[in-house]
Amino acid sequence: MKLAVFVSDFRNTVDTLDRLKPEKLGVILVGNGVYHAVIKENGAPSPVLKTSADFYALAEDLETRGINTANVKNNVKVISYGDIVDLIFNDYEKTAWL
Amino acid sequence: MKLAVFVSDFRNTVDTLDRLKPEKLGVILVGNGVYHAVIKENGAPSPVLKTSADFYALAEDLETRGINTANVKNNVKVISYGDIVDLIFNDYEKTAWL
Amino acid sequence: MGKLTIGCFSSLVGSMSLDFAVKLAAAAIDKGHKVDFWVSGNGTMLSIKDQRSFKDYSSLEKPLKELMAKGLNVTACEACAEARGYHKDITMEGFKRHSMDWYLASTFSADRVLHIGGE
Amino acid sequence: MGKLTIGCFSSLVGSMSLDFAVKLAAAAIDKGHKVDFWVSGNGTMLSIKDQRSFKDYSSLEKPLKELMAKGLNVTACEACAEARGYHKDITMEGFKRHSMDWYLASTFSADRVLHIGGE
Amino acid sequence: MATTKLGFIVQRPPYKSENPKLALTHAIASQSVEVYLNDGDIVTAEVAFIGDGVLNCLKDQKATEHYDISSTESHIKMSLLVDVKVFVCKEDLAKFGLTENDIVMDAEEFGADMTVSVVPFQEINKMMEDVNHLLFF
Amino acid sequence: MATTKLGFIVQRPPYKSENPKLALTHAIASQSVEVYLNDGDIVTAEVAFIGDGVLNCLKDQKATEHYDISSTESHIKMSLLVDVKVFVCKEDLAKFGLTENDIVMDAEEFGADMTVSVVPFQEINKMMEDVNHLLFF
Repeated sequence: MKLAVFVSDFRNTVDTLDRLKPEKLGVILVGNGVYHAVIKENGAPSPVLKTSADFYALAEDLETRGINTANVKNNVKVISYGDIVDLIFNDYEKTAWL
Repeated sequence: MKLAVFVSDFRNTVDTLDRLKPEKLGVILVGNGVYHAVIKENGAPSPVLKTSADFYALAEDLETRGINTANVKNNVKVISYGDIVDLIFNDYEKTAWL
Repeated sequence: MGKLTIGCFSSLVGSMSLDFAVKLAAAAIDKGHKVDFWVSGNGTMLSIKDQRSFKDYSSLEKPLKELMAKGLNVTACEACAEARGYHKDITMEGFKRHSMDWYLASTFSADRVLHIGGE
Repeated sequence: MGKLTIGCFSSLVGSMSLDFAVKLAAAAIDKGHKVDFWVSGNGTMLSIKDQRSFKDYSSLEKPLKELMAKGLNVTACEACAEARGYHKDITMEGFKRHSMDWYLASTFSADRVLHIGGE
Repeated sequence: MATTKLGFIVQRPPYKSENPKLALTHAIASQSVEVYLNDGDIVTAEVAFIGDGVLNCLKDQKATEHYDISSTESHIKMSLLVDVKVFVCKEDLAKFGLTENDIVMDAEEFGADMTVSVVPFQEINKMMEDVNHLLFF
Repeated sequence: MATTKLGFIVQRPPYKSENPKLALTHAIASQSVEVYLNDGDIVTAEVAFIGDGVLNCLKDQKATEHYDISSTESHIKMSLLVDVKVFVCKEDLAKFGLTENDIVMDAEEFGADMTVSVVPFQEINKMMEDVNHLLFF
């Protein structure tokens, strides 16, 4: 299964992400999930970024929160709404909004 | 300050409870906060119960969730809505809903 | 006897915060306290009249009317309601609508304030 | 071109989930996809007409109407709406109301489903 | 003649939000979806409770008595009655020290044949692979 | 002639819920509360951002550009303009690696004299002791 997971919260109340083992995993950070792309706590990047996956963060939602897209971690690709549409149609088969 | 703190979530997304240092602290478990009064995870009671405080859990909310009030931990007092009113008027000066 | 001001900012049907607030108001009134009840944000959903009562959803219109008859003072944030399309004509009878300063004014004479924010 | 079914169960004004869903629907339609949009639970708030536009609150009536003109198919869960007092007479024109099986039927022919649940 | 399979995954406890209940009511709606489809086409729903979601399955929920609303327990029973498959994650039950005795396992009193399946997470993962679309609650 | 002091504590990030913004709009409403009170009676509001709540204070929020809504940044500026005291927890800023350069510190462009105070949590605790009522968001 090729699965695109949407993370929309900064403080996850579910541990599902760690348990999913699809053949291909994409993590799309939207809403307050975009904080994972940039905020360090006590010097450490978000544990979400430790997942073995391709990472994306929505530019509009970064900027809405006062985050400069240039500050996003290297392994996270900054994308647009249009890119999300292409990702879920072309690169993944199923979606999961955690 | 005598402070009554309401905890209404099972998964806290704030760490405020640990940081409050009032002279007298009461923790009133309501809503999904009542799970802290009884649910163990991997054998360990909820970390919320480690706070130095008096603990209360709302009987109606325990029973709504299928929890027998007899199973609540010893250091948690099972109370009614009327008891909450008395607690906040008689035993505490301020309230905080975390 | 004292005065309790409750503010509730959470969303109705589904979340149980408004159910909690209404039951707590009832318990306080039963004990002879005066209660002011303010709803803001998604909590203004409470002010809509004629919500159909299904067994899947909590339905607070009836208990609320009983409490109003016993003196409960209940007010919705007008801007929060208007922004959601909850206009005056679909507001429950007796449910007041004011700007946010009403809530702050209510705390002035309150012995206790329970502000229900959260998520 | 494919078909995307979006289901949104979160609350409107305040949470940005519905804003997200509407913008994603717009992006998909711009790329030539067909979009079905289902709102349930507190998401049914989206269906109310004449929500006053304040700068503090997102106001989705205008973008939604533009998308409907471009073929967006948008439906609210009827029971969820009624339970909140959102009756037919305050529903936005063109916003359909059906029982939950409509959503499931929409997924039958969908190439992709994005179900926005969460909190 | 085609079948679309939906997987409903409930990962949060009941009552904080109505979503766990909406998961079950939407799954139950798979029974009446044919009116919108061509003859022989169907949509099936399977429901899995994982993580804190297993707390939805506790027995003896007194939601009607205290808050005059139906419980998630009664919705699980309704789902069984209309033959919706219901899975509960074995590891998550164990993590909370819960057993099959603590949770709804059947709806015999309504004449339901279907029972709840307590299964390892691996089987729920397999279900997720198997369905056409996933709906996480 | 009496004063009631309110302490608004914002502990969650912006935009997921509108509560952080409502905290600020309600605090600002302390300016117009006199219409309901006797001469000389007042209600004052102080606002403290703690924990993830400090993320509300980030500069250059483009909420209007992208979503056509006002930002929490603009609300903080409005609060300063009407002389509401605004505290930000120093330790929480540091935890996120943020400095005063990253957050709203004043509303000079609107002619506000008041500025944001970055203070240790201990001082926010003192504020909480000092006020008559607490409102946590």
